[in-house]
Amino acid sequence: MTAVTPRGAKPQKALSPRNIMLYGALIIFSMYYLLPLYVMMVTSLKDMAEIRVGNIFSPPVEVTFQPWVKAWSQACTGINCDGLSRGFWNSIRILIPSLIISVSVAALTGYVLACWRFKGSEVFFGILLMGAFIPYQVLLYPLVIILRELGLFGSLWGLVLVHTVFAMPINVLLFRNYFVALPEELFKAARVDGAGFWGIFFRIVIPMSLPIFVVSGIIQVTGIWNDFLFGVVYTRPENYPMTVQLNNIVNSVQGVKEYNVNMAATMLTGLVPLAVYFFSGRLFVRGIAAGAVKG
Amino acid sequence: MKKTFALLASTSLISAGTAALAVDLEVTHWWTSGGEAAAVAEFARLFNENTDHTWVDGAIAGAGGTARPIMIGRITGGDPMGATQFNHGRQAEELVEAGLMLDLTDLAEAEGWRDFVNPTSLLDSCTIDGRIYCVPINIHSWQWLWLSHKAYEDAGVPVPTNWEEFIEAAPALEEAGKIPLAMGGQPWQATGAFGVMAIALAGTDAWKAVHIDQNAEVAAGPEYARVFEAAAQARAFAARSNVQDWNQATNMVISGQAGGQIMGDWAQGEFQVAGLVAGEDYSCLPGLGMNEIISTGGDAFYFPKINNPEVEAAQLELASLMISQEAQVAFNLKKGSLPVRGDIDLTAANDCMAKGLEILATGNILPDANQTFSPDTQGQIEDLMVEFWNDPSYTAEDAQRLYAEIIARAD
Amino acid sequence: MSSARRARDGARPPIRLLRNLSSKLAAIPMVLVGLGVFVGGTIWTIVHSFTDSRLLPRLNWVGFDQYERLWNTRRWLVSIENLAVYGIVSLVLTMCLGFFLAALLDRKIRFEDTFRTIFLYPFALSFIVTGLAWQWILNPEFGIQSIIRGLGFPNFNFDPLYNPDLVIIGLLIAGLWQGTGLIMVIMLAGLRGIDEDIWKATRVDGIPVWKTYIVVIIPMMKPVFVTALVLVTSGIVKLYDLVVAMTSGGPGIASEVPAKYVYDTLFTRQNLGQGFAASTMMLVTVAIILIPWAYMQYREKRQ
Amino acid sequence: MTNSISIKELKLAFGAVTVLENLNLDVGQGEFLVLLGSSGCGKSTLLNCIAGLLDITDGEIHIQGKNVTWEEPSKRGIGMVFQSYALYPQMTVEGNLAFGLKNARVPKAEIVQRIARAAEVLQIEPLLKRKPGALSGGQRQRVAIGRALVRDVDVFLFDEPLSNLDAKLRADLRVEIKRLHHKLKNTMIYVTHDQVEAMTLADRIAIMKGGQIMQLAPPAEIYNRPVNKYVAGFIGSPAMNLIPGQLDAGRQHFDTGRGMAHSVQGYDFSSAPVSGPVWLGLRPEHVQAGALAQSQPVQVDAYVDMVEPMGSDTQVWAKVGEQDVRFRMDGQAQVAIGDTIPIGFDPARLSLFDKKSEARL
Repeated sequence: MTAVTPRGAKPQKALSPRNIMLYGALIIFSMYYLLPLYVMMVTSLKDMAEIRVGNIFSPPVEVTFQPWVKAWSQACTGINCDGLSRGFWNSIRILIPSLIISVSVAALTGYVLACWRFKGSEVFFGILLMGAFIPYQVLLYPLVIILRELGLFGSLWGLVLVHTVFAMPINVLLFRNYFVALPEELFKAARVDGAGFWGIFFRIVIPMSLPIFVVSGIIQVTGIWNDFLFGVVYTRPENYPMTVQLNNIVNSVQGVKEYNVNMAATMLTGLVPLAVYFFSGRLFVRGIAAGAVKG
Repeated sequence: MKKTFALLASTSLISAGTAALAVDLEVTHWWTSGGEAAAVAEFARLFNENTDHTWVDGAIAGAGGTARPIMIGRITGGDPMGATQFNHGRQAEELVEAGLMLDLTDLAEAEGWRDFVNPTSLLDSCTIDGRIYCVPINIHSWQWLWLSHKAYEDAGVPVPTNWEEFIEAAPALEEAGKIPLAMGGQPWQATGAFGVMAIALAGTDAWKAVHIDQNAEVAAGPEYARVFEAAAQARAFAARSNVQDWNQATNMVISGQAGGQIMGDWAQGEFQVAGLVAGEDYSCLPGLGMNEIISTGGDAFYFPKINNPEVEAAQLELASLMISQEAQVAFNLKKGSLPVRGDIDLTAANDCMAKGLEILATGNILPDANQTFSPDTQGQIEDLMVEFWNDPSYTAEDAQRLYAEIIARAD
Repeated sequence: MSSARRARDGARPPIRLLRNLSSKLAAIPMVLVGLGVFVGGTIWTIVHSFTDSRLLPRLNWVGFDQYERLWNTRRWLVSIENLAVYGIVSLVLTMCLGFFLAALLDRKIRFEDTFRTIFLYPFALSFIVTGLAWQWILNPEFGIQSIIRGLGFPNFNFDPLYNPDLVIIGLLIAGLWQGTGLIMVIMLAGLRGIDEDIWKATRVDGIPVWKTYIVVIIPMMKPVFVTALVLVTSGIVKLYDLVVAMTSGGPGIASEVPAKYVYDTLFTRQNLGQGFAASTMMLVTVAIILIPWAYMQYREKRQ
Repeated sequence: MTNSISIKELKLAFGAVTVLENLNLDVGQGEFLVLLGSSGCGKSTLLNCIAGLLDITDGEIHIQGKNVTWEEPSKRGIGMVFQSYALYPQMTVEGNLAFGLKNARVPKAEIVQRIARAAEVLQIEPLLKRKPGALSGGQRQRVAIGRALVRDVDVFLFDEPLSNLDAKLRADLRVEIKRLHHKLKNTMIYVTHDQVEAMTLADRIAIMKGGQIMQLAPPAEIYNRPVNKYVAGFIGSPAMNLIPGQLDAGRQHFDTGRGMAHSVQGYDFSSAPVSGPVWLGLRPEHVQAGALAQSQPVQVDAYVDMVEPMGSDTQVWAKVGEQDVRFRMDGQAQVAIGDTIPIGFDPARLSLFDKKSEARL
């Protein structure tokens, strides 16, 4: 067969009715999923005159990269006309510490809950899980107060803290489920070998947990990168992430809406998480199988 | 001129003689459309040129509804900006009461704001317990109907001169494939348009009874019934304008796709950016041509308290600059709004602006809804209006009944 | 598994609190977040929902006034109804579509990786991006409607974002587009966990494939469905960004949702008390869904 | 010389559930003790308590004369081998062996030396650079034993080490463990549910049930003189026939009341015999059938129900009266379903248990 290596029984004839239905369905659904990407792409490569007269599905008659250039470096918000570029670097500066801290905290907490339970740890876990269901809006205001009291409001670290807090429920759940499924005897062996809480974590557990770190990492990269609400509420304009900038550009209509620039900006904003998915999709599926399905 | 101004500003403000250190002053606002951005750039230019400080622009797109929560969050969260826009009125009331805003009274008295601010009611809405906390910077009046000459020429009917003619001409426009009334989908636009119709059709007294005395009986009465009927009519004429933002709607008028738009004078800036000439390419009818009046809404700047004398000095310099003659002229010409000073001569003002100034001079003024209602009441009215405008089966009677209920519990 | 001991003297039990000390130290973030933010923030919110706080929180009690007003507000009622409709439909469709796609991918097909990536990639995009893209496609002047009219069906109407009766469909199209990928991956992982022998057995027994899925496979995947259910439900309750990006609640108030009501009331309308009352009601709704589930889980553990 | 391991009044409870209670156990120096029982009997739990992997609720644990009740597992002087091998998958075999030594800050040169020695003993030198994933089950378990070996400790703990292996490997490695014990002469505690392992390896076997030790004795005694009905039924394959009936103490006569009755004269009563309901235990291999029955003190007739020829011997399911009795015959014996043949046995090799207390009479 191909490099895809499906398991089990041998494939049937290529054009059996079964296969026609199967691939037909797959292709129809693929069109639904690819349509927006296609429309965004072709629109971003047209100029406005062509957009006004043509239909949105037709490929560009004359390909122009001007919308991309404009979205990246010229689009205006108020009197700042430096496009998404500023937001891109802000997003990177927000993403890296938030990613590292939120994943580390979640992994460590999951490790405690899976391997070193103490009286009451399950109760706290329950509370944490409830947190996954609390609408963010409910906590926006209390968090303003908490950040104010900590003196972190408006700073990058305040935002990092917020991302860490809201990442905890679902990521801790993933890590805990994954760690619980690791063979218990490994922990016992390591303890007999004299490894303690941290020794086991760093030397035994982490090296075995690449898939779940990938899953958590991907969820966090997309979550943090795509966040709009926290970025806008808990930072100052000079720290605005790319999504906020995208929103600003899209909503700062000057005269007519420049759909091509909007689409280019939209695609630029989605580029980082998309790249992450395309490059680690396989690991993601594996990690999901290990972390989300069990327990 | 600039030099003298700067000198004057620095002597009058920094009395103790502390050397002014350069401060990066962050200013947040929600001016992001073409005309707005050009206007705010004037402030930034003057501030950077005339002082040692730097204007850090904190534009937040998506109108006041998006921007205000962020501003308030920052102020209450202990990370205040140097200065921030609010509308005239009650939006910042509680922030002032909580002691989060800088008291500008000394500056205002030293410069004699009360002598030149016109109308003085603008300064009153900055005043809480006798102290002044904000700088009014412009007057925006909602009371305009903008009309596209091109659209009416295409339809072969004369450009209307009042609301009644507008209604009469509407079918002709529809026949010509035009949308008689352009209307954005955002709630505040429906609410604003309704307010304009209320003043124009129900009359000043009824409007005052509802807005200032919060008289629910008047709101349920026959004068307002007329307004709701007219709104239902307007709704039908606006049914096909599938746009969200106000300036997209304005753009329909500019391009002649739509006959007219009820919108505040900020729309002026868009006509100007598009290179259209008032009186030739478009007309403007204050008070829908029925009741010529200017409502004195607009924007004011507040200066959150920052416990740093250097920043405070910079804030006061900015406050002083914003209300200065030079800045008022530069800003308002670009913005299409009216200046808050009675002592400047806007020779550069175009046809529509001049009309506004004239009405202002005659004293035919009313406060803005933002000044009379709390944001909460205003929000409830918006909910009602946006539903009414978008649902053709919603009757005028039902809407009026609910409107009266909101007025009855307004605060 | 149990605890790390710190005692120097192996003969004597260590102090209770110090047992498992590293673990307890490592749990501090969880305790702080759980108690400090989730519980603390929730209690704070509930307490203030009984006050007349406006722009700033203050403890001026007004009893149930805020709730009374809330349930007399048309926009809130519409929001609740929208969320219920959107929630149920999207829950059912997400699960069905997710499972269906996973089953297709599990049929030993070629290019599985490609198809899976296609179905999953929207999940990488934010709701803001999703909303903008679909807003553009569903725009009646440029999008599907105009294309189909151009193909010779001048009376074809499909403008869900401008039609109050259809706007939920517009949201669903975009929401499903964004959300089914993840559920598909979870379902696929579940399907892969099922023993190949089960398939052999059903083939020997001559049970048709579709029936095997319904009768044999789905019941075996209960834990997977529970995980998926939790993820989808928690996402639905928070539905906000998509609405803001696609419709801003319009046309009119036809696509308002509770989370947006909360946000608008809290921050734009500057009526904290009312906003907190609405968020408390959202919490209550979540609790009503969640408590039976948590109880079931607990009981299962006991057995 | 003190005991190698001494457990006093051990109690382990999780909340309201008591898992182990009043447990006392002494293990001599160099002794090979097997903890035997079916799953859930508490044998692994007890081993984990000894290892320090579970906090006990009450009692004391001494290893090599030192009270280690609250000591870290790594400081108890034990090595442990697990059922799933529990090798660290990301480390090489060498890394696995060195991990504990590094944690204990053993000098590098000595680590190398000890690994070399253990590898030699276990014949795993060629595997040292490989990762566990590249090893077979048998090899993995050798490495796991090696990991205990390099620790240079007095006590080895085995937690069902052979259960994951196939039958042949299991037998091989069993012999190897026995050889290892013979060579090293360490104290070993070995948990298993496999009675063959227990019988072949143990100096003494502790049979556990419900968190208690039922009988602690050398294998032969466990086999010949089980202290109660449970132990009797647990040890031996095929299992002992346990036949309910009445004991007449005076006549030393046993009667099922269902067609099987015979004398038990010659039975070695532990205490004065009392009449009443009893279980009679008769090991299948102690029954002589056919011609051989005549040599036995007690003889009855049996109706053959089912025959299982195994090659070396033949297992027969038969009825004595209405009572099922299972026994073995020589592999060459000619017997068919439906035959009635005489069977005989020696009451001295029987076991009698009180019906109520199930204790040996």
